[in-house]
Amino acid sequence: MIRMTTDSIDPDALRRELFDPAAGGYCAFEGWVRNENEGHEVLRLEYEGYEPVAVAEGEKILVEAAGKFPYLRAHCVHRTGMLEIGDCAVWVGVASAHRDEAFKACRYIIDELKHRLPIWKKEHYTNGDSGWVNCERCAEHAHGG
Amino acid sequence: MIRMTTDSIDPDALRRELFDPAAGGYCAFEGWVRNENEGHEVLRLEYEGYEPVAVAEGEKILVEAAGKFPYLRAHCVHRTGMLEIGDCAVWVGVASAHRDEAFKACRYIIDELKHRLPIWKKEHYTNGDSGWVNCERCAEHAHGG
Amino acid sequence: MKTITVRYFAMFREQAGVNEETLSLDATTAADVFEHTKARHGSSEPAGHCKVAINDEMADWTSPVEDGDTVLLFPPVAGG
Amino acid sequence: MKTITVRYFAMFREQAGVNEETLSLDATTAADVFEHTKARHGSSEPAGHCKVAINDEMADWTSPVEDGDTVLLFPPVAGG
Repeated sequence: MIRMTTDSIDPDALRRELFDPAAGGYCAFEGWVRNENEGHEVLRLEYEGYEPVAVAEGEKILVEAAGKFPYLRAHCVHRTGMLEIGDCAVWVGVASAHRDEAFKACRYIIDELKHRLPIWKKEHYTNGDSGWVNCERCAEHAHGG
Repeated sequence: MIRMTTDSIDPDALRRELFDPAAGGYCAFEGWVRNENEGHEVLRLEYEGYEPVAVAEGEKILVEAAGKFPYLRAHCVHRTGMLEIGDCAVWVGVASAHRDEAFKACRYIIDELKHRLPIWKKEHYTNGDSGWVNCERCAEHAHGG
Repeated sequence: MKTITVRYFAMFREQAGVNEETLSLDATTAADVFEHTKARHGSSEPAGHCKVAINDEMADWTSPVEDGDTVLLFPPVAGG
Repeated sequence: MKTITVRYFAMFREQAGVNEETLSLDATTAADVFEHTKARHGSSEPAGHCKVAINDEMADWTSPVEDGDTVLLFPPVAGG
């Protein structure tokens, strides 16, 4: 299950939904708004997403992850709107029989999600400026020449 | 920080202790008591640990992880005593600037912890039997010949 | 000429100054629509970093567009 | 002869039937203590899968033991 919300994310409630008596390992990832990006002091982050396509693409990613790293349950929630430092922007949780699949599926999901879902973030800096953040792979590509 | 407890683990409270305004990624792992091991139906698990050495060795592991995958904060709690199916036996949480270090440090910590800390588990099976579980690497070694 | 509704997101929306507009244009593929809007709004973002959806389905730049389609233009994404 | 206190854990405790005992024995290394207790309690666990601590510090099987030391014998561990 993947969903988008403008409410604050409740990791503990989400985690409980993944309980399964056959699960021996649980891995979660959270993306938090941090106070700095590439040398700029960040005040807050504004997330914009296009839900119909984000949810469809997210479901594909969960199915792909299950094919590669069979897990028992996985959920993902992405928040949009204006977020403050320390807020949880994205949460991914995976429960599986053993820890290897939980770690690998969780990592796969967050990595794919970050560069495939139509979600954008605008950083608001302490100096009053703001700017859209480019995707990681674009940045890597650009840095690589 | 690493600690051992006989109380139930509260992941949400532990997670809050890792908040850091410079943290952009948070990875957590939990080991849950599952209902099956190597074909045996498990009723409950009994954990025994030797705290003075477990804590000293755990602190070493956290320092090693910080050297390999610089993170901002990491905690670990291992529970001992009699645990039921679904109970959280061990929790590891890592907050770091970026997600790669959080995932890798978290994985390193749980992997090392599982084979270095003086902690043992005895499985109680539905048929009334019980047995000490051998360490993963011993089992791998034995299976490998 | 085809009637195509174009929806802009994030940076593209700010460049266009509108969320959405309906254009009459000669376009065979999604790339044609993108090039048209880039010229129209003075954007220089290379298509390689961007994504496109047609009628809420992820598509390729070579995907054909039909009269009445809605084309969604996604600038470089950065979730998480 | 040295006086060595041996503490047993998990499977070793069940095999020995005691948590701890104080032995008088000829032993130079931790391995000597381990072999002695194995013979004493009929255990066959290879040392390679086990760990040892001396006075609450992790040690090696080749670590020397002194009169008055406490040797902790750890069967194969399985945390998490």
